[in-house]
Amino acid sequence: MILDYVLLIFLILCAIGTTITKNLLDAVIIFMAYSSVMAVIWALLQSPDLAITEAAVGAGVTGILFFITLKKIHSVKGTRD
Amino acid sequence: MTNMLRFLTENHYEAGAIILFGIGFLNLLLQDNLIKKFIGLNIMDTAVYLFLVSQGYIAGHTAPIATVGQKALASKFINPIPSGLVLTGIVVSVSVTAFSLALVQRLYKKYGTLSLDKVLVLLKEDKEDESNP
Amino acid sequence: MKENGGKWEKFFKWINGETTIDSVILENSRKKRFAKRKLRHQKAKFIALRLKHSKRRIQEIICIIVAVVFIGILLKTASELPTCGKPDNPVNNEVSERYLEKGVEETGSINLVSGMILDYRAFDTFGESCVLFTAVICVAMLLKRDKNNIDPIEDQELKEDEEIKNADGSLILKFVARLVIPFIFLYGIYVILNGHLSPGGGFSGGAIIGAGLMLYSTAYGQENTRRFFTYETFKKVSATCLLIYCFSKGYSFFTGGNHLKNIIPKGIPGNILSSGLILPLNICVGIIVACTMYGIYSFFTKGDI
Amino acid sequence: MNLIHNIPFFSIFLAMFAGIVTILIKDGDKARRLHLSITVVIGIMSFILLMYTYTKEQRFTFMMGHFPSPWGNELKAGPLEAMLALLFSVVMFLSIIGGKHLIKKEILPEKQGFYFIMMNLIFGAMLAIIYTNDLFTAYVFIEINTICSCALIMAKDSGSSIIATIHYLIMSLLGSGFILFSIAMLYSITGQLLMTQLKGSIMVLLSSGEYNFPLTIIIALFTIGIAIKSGLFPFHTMLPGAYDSATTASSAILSGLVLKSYIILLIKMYYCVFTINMIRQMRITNLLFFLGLCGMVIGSLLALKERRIKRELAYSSVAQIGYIYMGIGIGSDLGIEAAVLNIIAHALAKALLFTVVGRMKDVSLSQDFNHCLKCAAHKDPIAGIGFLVGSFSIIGIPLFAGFASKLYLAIASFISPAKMASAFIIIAASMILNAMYFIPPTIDIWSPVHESDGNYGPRAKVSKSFALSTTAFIAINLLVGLNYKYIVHIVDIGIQLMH
Repeated sequence: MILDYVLLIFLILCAIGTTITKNLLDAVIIFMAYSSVMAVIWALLQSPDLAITEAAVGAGVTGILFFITLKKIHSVKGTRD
Repeated sequence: MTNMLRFLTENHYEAGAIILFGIGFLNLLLQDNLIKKFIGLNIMDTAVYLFLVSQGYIAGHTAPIATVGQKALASKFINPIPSGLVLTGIVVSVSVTAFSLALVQRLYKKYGTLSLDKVLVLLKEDKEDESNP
Repeated sequence: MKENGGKWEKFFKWINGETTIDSVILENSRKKRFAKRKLRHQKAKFIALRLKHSKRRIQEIICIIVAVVFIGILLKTASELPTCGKPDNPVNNEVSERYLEKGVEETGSINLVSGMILDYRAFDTFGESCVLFTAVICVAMLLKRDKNNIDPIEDQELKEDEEIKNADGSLILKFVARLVIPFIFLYGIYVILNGHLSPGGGFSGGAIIGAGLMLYSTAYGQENTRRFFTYETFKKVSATCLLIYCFSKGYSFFTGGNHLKNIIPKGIPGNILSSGLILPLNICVGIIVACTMYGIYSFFTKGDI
Repeated sequence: MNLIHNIPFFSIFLAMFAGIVTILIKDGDKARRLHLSITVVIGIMSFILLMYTYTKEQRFTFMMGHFPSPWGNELKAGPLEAMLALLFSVVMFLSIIGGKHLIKKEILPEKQGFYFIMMNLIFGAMLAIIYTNDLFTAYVFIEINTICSCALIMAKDSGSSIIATIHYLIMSLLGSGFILFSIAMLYSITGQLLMTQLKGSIMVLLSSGEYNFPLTIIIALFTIGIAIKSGLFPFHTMLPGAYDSATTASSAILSGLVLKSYIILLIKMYYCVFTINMIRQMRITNLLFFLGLCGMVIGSLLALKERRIKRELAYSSVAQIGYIYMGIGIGSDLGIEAAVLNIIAHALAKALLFTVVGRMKDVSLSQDFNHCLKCAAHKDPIAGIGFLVGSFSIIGIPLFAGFASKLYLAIASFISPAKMASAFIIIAASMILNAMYFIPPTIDIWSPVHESDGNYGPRAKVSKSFALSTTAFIAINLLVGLNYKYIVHIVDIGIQLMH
C-alpha cells in the first residue's frame, strides 16, 4: 500500500521533471525512468504481460529512438566531437 | 471534502492517472520544444493505460495464467480485458512516437531548430519570399 | 585535419595532394550552411522572443487555467467511478467471466490474455500490426536516403562511425555484445514461443529481438548486419508475415462469420504445440515487430537498412 | 451462409491486403493500378450491399470470429454504411485519377509505392471505422487513419508540408488521447466495448440514475476528441496548412473523406450507444449547434480574407464542417439526415474543387496564388467548368448536390423552434459569404492575363485522366442534385435502422 503511493508520487515527480528540465537528454532519461516505474506498477497490478511489454517497448525501444534523435540533432549542430 | 479524501485513498491509481494525464496534456499544449512535446504525449498515453489497468485489477486476485484443469477461475484471476487493450495501446503509442521523432529529425535538418514558434516564424518568412520573388 | 585549421593551409595541403578536394568542398559547404542557418536562427529567435513576451504569456496562463479546471473535472468524475480493486465492479461482468472460465477450453491458450487478444478480439490485434507496419513505412518515407534527404555532413559522419566500428574502436562494446546477444535472442524466442503458456507473446518477444538486432548493429556496424538483413529481406519478411496473419485471421473470421466449422485443431492446453492459430500468429507478430523495430532504428541512424 | 453479408469484412481485408502487397511492388504506376482496381472492386461490392440492404431494409451484424457479440468483435452494416462505403470508393477513385499527373510530378518516384500503401491502408481504416461495432477497434483504426493522413500530407516532402504534418499530428493525437480516455472511462462504468451491449448497459444506468455525471463527461470528452480530429471551428487551425502543402489527391481525400469518417463515427455513437434524446437532454447538441454556427461564419470570413486558393478551399471546408455539426446540433433525426446529406455533397464538391485547382495550378504559372491562376480556365476549359460546378454546389445553388443538403438543413431547423431563427439567419449569411469568396477566383480564372490585349494564350495539353475524373465528378454531382429524394430516402432508412 505504501509502496503504491511511493511509486505513484515518483511517477508524478518524473512527469513534472520532464516538463521543467532544460536539458533534453535529462528529460529523455527521466522519461525512461518513468516508463520503468510504470512497468513496476503494472507488475504490482498483476499484469505481467504489460510489464514485460512496457519494459521492452516503452522504456527500451522508445528510449533508444529518443536517444538517436538527440544524437542526430546534436551532430547536425556540430557539437558532436 | 471527505468524499475527495476517501477517493484519494481508495482510488489512488485513478487519481494518479488523471494527474499524469493532466501533466501530459499541459506538456503537449504548452511545450515549445517538440521533443518535450512528444514526451508529454507519451506521458498522456501511459496515464490512460494506467487508468485502464487499474480498472482491471481486483484485490487479492492474480495474473490470468491458468494451470491445466483449474476450475472457477473468475474468482482467482484479474480481468484480462484491460491488459489486452493496453497491450494494443502500447504498440500504437510506440508507432506514433517513432513517426513523430522521424518528423522531428527531418524538420531539424531543414530548419535547424526544434522550437515550434521559431519554425512557424521561419515558415512565414519562406512564404513571404515565395510571394515576392 | 581539424586541429590545423585555416583556409590557406588546407588549400596548400590540397595542392600538395594530402587531402582530397571533396573534404575541402565539404568543409566549405558545411561552413556556408552553418552561417546561413545561424543567420536564420538568430532572426527567428529575435522574432520569436518578441512574440513570446506579448502573446505567449497570456496564452500560457489561459492554457494552465483551462488544464487545471479540466483536471479538476476529471478528478471529480473519477471520484464517482467504481472503486478500484472490488470484485463486484461493473467491469467484472459476464464478458470477462467467460474469458476466464472458458478461455482455456475455447482458445487452448493457458495465458488468457494472449488467448483474448489473438482469438476473441483478434481484429484489434490485426489493426495493431497494421499500425506498426504503417509507422515503419512512414519512417521509411521520411528518412530513407533520396534526393530531398541528403546531407554531405551527415554522410561524412556516418562513414566515420562505420570506420571506427570496423577498426577496433569499440572493443568493450563488441566483447559485451558477443556475450549478451545470444542470450537476448534466446530470451526473445522463448518469450514468443511461450506466448500462450506464460506472460509475454509476440509483441514483447519481438521487441526484445529487435533490441538485440539494434545492439548487434551498434557493436559490429551496419555493414555486418547487412550481410543477413537488407531492405529487400525486410520488405519480404514483413510482408510475408503480415500476409500470413491477414490470411489466417481472414480464414477464422470468414468461418466464424458464416458459422462454418473451424478445422484447425486446438491441441492439448499446456503443450507447446497447442492453442490452434495462436502460436503461429505469435511467431508472425514477433517477426513483424522485430523487423519493424530494427527497421525504424536503422532508418533513424543510417537512413537505410 | 450469405455471401453478401461478407462484403464489409471482404472490403476491409481487401484494402488492407492491397496495402501490404504494395510494399513488394517497386513501380509507382503498378501500385496505382492495383489501388485503383481494388477501389473499383470495393465500390462494386458496396453497391451490391447497398442494393441488398436498401431493398430488404435490413441492418445485419457480421461476427468477426467464432464468438458471439459481447465476447468477439463484430461488424455491422446497413444502408447508410453501404452508401458511405460506395461514396468513399467513388471519391477515392476519381481523386486519384484526377490527381495522377501531380502525384507523378510532386512525389519522388521511389516513394510513390509508399504513397499508395498509405492510400490503401487509409481506405481500409476508413471502411473499418464505418463498419465496426466495437469501440476499441474504432480507436485502433482511428490511429491508423491519423498516421496515414499525416503520411499523405508529408508525401510531397517540402519544408512547409513537414511543418503542416507536425501541426496536424499534434492536434490529431490530442484528439486521440481524449477519445481513448473516454473509451476507458466508459469501459470502467459499463464493462462492455461493443456498441449493442453498451447501449443496453447505458439504458440500465440511466434508468437507475447511477453514474450520471461521469456519463456526461464521457460524452463530452468523446465529442471534443472527434471535434478536434474533424476540425470543428476552434480546432480548425491545422487544416489550412495541411491542405495547402499536400499534393492534390491527398487534399481531396483528406478534406472529402477522412474528416467525414470521424463524424460518421460520432453519429454512430450518438445513435447506437447513447441515444440522441440523451445527448439532447445533456445539452451537448446545443454546444455543437453553437460551434457549428460559429464555424460556418468564421470559416467563410477567413476564406474571404485568404489569397492562396488551396487555403481558401480549406477554410471553406471549415465552414462546411460547421454545417455538418449544425445539423447534428439540431438534435433530431431530420437534422442528422441533413448532416449526412451535407457529408455526401461536400465530399463530392470539395474533392472536385481540389482536383480542379491542382490541375489549374499545373497548367498555369504553377503558383497557387489567385492572380497567377489567371486565364487557367481558358487553358483547360474542363477545369474551369469543374470549378464552377464545385463552387455552385458548395454555395447551394439548385440542381447541384449542395442544394439538397442546405434545403434539408433549413427544413430540419424549421421543425426545432428554438434554433430556427438563428439557423435561418446564419444559413442565409453563410450562403452569401460562400458566394462572395468564390466569385473572385472564378473571375480570375476566366479572365485574360493582361486586361488590355485580351490574349488567352494557348490551350494546355489535354489530360485524359483528369478530363475523365472531372466529368465523372460533375455528372455525379448533378445526378445527386437532381435525384436527392432517393438519397434522402436511403439515409432516412439507414438512420431509422440505427435506433
